[in-house]
Amino acid sequence: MPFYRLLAPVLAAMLPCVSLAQQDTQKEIERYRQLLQESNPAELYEARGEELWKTRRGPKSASLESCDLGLGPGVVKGAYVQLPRYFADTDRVQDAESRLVTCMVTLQGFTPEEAKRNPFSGTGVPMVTTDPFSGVGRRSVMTDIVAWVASESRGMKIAPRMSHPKEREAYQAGERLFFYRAGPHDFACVSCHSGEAKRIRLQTLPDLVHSAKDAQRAFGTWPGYRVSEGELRSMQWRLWECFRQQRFPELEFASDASIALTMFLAKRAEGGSFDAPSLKR
Amino acid sequence: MADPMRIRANMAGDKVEVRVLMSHEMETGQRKEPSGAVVPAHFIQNVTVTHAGKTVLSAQWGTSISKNPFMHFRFKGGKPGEKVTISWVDNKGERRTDEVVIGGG
Amino acid sequence: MDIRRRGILKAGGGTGVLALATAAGLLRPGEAFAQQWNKAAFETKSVADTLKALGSSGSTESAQIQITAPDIAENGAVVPLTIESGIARTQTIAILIEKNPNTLSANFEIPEGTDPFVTTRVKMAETSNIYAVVRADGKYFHAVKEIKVTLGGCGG
Amino acid sequence: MQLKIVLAFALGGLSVVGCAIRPSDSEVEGATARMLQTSFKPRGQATVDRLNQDEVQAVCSLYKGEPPEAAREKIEKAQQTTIRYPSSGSLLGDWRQGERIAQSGVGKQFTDDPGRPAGGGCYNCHQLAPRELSFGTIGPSLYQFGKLRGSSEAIQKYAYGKIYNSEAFSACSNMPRFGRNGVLTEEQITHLVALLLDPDSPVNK
Repeated sequence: MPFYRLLAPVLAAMLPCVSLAQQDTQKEIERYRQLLQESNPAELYEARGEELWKTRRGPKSASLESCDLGLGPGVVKGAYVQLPRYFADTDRVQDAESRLVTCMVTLQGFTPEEAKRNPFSGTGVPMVTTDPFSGVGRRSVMTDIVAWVASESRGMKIAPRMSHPKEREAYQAGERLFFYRAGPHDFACVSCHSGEAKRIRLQTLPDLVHSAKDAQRAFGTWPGYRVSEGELRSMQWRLWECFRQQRFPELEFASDASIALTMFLAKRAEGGSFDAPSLKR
Repeated sequence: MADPMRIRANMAGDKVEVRVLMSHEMETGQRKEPSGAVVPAHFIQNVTVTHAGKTVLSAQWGTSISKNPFMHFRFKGGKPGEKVTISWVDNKGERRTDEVVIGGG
Repeated sequence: MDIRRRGILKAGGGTGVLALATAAGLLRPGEAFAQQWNKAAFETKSVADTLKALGSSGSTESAQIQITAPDIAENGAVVPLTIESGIARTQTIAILIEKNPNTLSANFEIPEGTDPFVTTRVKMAETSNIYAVVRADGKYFHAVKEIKVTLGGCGG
Repeated sequence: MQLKIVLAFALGGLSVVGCAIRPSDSEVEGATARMLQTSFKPRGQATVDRLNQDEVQAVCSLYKGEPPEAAREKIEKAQQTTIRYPSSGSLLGDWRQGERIAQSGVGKQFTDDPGRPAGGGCYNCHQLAPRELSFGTIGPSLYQFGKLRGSSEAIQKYAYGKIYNSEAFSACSNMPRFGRNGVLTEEQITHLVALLLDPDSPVNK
């Protein structure tokens, strides 16, 4: 546990001394976020990701430069905002991560297990202390590449496709998963993500059911560099972490459920501006 | 080897505005792994910025500079097309030097 | 706090060896800081001890030093800070965080021709005063600002 | 592994999505069930049987949290019968322990130690003691809960029952069934009741 986390209870106890109204707290936290916008460490991940995309790796010693992310081999610009989508060669709907797994397997000769082994980068400030994906300073090739691929859609409109029957099926299954209650806490995604300006503690939650604006801002800001963890986090990680807190079993990286939910969220966010990789609390 | 820095140097009036982002863990030495083992301190100690053979900024840092450090400052005397060089060295002796060409305003 | 009300920080006797050497012109500033790291100063655990280790016998509060930072930081792991000195012949800008395990966070050497201005990001263990300590023409001045640290999240 | 989701979504032949475009609802149901089976793996205390829904979970999923009146009544009635009151008698525990349980959000996650008691995470969603500024708003503010209602036996029973099994009072509530689902012990719940009702509790200051 880092030293600045050990003091959490102390801090909580100190808060009453803060003679600030809740509104002022929110205003100053907004200012804090503004000041951070001057520079986003996500850039460091994007730069590594671009390098990795061009690096010959794997048993076939090949780069990912001919990987087809949906717009043709090697086209990265604008690809992320049209994912997830149906790919004929795999006969599957795939998001950015699962498609990168496919390319690592077909182009570079990795096994699917190897390609999926280290999906999330290590946590500088571990929220999940026994996360096998994380170790101090452990990097994730997958996270770096996704950061770069996402950055190549920055400023574009979120435009998921919905023409293939499997794309519609993924969307509809994703919607059902969003409302699927289970586990010892009876939680579903919707438990927290419905209702205007709801908060967990001080953290405002996007209303993904009723607000197109919230849905757009939520989808349009992942991946994001999380200040609290000192790491870049992807949409796959976001879902994995949500299900952990929902008390579900562990969501498999790049699994069909994760892709279906991503499809549902992308569709809810359609037309919004894609502003990722972003900077988050 | 350490990752490259991301450096931006641009003219702002008669001054060069420099923004640099470094890739470094900046471990405090006070954090523990889940196993209980202390993660050893690992942090940048010295940063030097030079332009035309002259030091335009130098710094000593402790462990409380944030992970993936960011720094922003301004100096006089640079022109577009000239180079700004930034170096750092950490407590394990690892070092990194990168340079960037000064851009227009 | 008495010391603050008077606007003066006392550092106690003694003068840091490094500061002496620099002041005496034995080392060029760039060289000194490129090759040396003031271990003693970075191990100090109070504002007074840090000042002493930096070579100051005391510091005067100055309205010409500006600390730009949020009043509340959402996360102590990353707190953005800008320090700007309006004091002529500013030579160094140091950042001290009173309640951190080690007080001194950074010390910037500002040669002539470089603005006495720097932005960086620091870690804060808890709500604390931040001191910006400026050495100008061999004398020490400071400004202070309190930053509150909150924590979010729900799994803990 | 058998999942009950297929049944859940087939209930009454109702469509969650409404207007049916290709693929058919039954295809989507099948796809969703298959995804649940293939996309989650057991880890620590979070075994895959957690994905199996009980009737409350299934009905609330089906109706997206807003069941029709008949289904609502059925749930509340059935869930009432699950509430177990402590054998020792008193429902009013120690509010100080209650405050700690309300602050703690750990428990039942695959990263949590199953040997350690879980928290209620009450502040995640509710305002309670006013000195805690970091509170959530998914649930209503409970500040002055006891001051406004007193601490009669009836109120104690209500508060205990609501924490034990919220579905018995409000079908498809977002609040976990802390007692019914074995998240909190009966004793822990009495401490939370004290946090809400004890005149000395900071909640009622």
